[in-house]
Amino acid sequence: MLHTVNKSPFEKNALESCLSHAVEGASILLIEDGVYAALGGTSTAARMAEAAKRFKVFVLGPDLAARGMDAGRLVEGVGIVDYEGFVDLVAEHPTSQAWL
Amino acid sequence: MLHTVNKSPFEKNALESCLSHAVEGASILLIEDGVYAALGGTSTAARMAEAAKRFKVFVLGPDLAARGMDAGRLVEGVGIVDYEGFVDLVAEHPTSQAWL
Amino acid sequence: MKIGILVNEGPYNHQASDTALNFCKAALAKGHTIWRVFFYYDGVLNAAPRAEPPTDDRNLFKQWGELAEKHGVDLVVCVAAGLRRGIREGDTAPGFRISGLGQLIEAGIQCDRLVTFGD
Amino acid sequence: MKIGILVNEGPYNHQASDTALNFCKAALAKGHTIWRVFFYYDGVLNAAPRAEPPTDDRNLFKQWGELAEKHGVDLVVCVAAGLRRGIREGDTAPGFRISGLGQLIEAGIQCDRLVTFGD
Amino acid sequence: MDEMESGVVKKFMFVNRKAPYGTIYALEVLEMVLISAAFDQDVHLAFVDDGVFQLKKGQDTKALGQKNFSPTYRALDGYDIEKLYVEAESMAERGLTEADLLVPVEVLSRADMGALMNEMDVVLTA
Amino acid sequence: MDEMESGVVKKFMFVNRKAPYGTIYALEVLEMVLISAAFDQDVHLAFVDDGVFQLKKGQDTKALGQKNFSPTYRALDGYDIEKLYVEAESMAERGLTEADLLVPVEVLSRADMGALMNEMDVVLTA
Repeated sequence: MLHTVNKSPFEKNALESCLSHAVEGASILLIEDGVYAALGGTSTAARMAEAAKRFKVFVLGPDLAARGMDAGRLVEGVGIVDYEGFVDLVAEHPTSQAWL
Repeated sequence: MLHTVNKSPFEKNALESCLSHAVEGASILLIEDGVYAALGGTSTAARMAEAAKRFKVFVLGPDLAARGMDAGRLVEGVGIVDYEGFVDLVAEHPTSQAWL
Repeated sequence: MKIGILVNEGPYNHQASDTALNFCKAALAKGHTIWRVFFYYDGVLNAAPRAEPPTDDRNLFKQWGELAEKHGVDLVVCVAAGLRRGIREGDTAPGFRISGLGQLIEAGIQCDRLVTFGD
Repeated sequence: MKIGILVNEGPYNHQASDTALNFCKAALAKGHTIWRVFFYYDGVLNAAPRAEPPTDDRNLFKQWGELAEKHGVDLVVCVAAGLRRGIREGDTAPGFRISGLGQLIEAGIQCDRLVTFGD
Repeated sequence: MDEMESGVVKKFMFVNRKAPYGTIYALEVLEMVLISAAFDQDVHLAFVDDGVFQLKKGQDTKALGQKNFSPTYRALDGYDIEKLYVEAESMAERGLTEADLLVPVEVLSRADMGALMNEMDVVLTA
Repeated sequence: MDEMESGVVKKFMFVNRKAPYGTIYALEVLEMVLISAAFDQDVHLAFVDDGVFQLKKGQDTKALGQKNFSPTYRALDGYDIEKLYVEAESMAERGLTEADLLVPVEVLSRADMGALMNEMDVVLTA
């Protein structure tokens, strides 16, 4: 399963709900305002660092760049993909689920 | 100041942000999905019970009824108003601030 | 009391438009003046001229129009936000007019209260 | 691979429409088929026919139309959700057509993947 | 509505995570669900997070001026849509019990709900 | 835009609580703020919660296809809009420091931000 999360973890419960439902080994792609969850040094970073051990976590690079965040700030274990990588993730997983 | 909050406390940070910015003695009106914060027996009820001691807290009755909740379920100290009561609250306070 | 209203969201998808309407009706019933309702962000979609909601549901477009017709409420749609979303001068639901954001700031200055409904 | 897309929000107010467009372009560039894009909830507003976004910003309506024109992508607007919001048969931006919700379920059945973009 | 005659039967899940009335998602998801009944698919409805509030008994929208669409949940079994799953933890956090719900459902733990989601072919959320 | 000549000067505050690009609020609030400059009011901008992300340096929207509107914040003082307040706790929770911001601001504690909000005549939020 590929889960997409597009909400800031500081504003909404979408990421938390995703993390508590996703099955071990699932892939999670953070897009739009969801990319803030990938940043280190925040009040949610420890939660994401722990999640990155149980899930394959990715962040959409163009959304990260738009928000002025660079790769050096990411929590360890989070990978960066572009829109083509997003398409590949969709193709690799039989089902996608959006946490809105 | 009259603060209005229209978001579920389980979904968004609007109520929490309101409570941490409002000045002692301020009025807070819970409307739309914000009314869920007024319910007792929930994971957020203790936070609201404590808030009801520092602020004047109201809930919009029509929104409560629409969602199938009755007055008996409310946290102690929360008052119910209808749309006319909402208007009175706006008239009584020089400024309104919406937490969206 | 002179009350100004800001509506930030379109009809149906969010409750903001319903709540604003119910608030306006109650305020008018209590003898207050709704000096202006300003529609911004997706709020401009309340002025969509060709909507046809299911007959067993409320018609929010018509309810706004009635507020303008019966109570002379000034319904102002932001021109820039409207153009972005397909709501244009001369092509709105009855009762609405198009103007600039200055009309919102003016409402903030002129009204005793300004109340925001959004998402 | 045959990919279906569901767009839940209107243009500009939320990023859903932008992200869906960028995803579709990337999928087409990689040789996948975008079998259908279904517009539901406020997503129907992507088909607004009279919008005129600022000239220094992107035109999402036009970008959807180009996807239909250049790549034959089937852009389907839900009739019921559209009527609620003023988007009607015969009066949409170029490239869109109006049909029923069954077209979304059909996309779910026929496509190898269904990807949702919303708020 | 055309019935599909392809013979393909997929596991569809409609995931409800939002409260009713504050936004239209609950209502328009229901319209989706009703249409899906014509396609002979294996349809599942999940109620998690604030979605559990959709099933609260006693909704009365008269003072709001909105339509009360909650009776539709009771009509779903007439469309052979019978797989309704509600999450136990979501109910507990919101002070609800099964006695608060207007329709019979299967209550699942969060872990079981996650496992069920993972079995689906098509997941639709709003 | 007509300038108001009523002589009334009110304390206006535009409260930014949302991140940029995911929604349009940050951009359209800025359009409001620019117009307000013509009315000779006492204009305040507050950045709290995810609103602090609006001021992050180095925004680059090329790959998104959206317009990067962040330079407008730097242009505000040309409109005599100089009262920009950013909340310390909101920045800290999000791992930001003043060095991350693209424009000079006054940093306030959450308590001071609440007190400032309480002094306003008109508060506009999105």
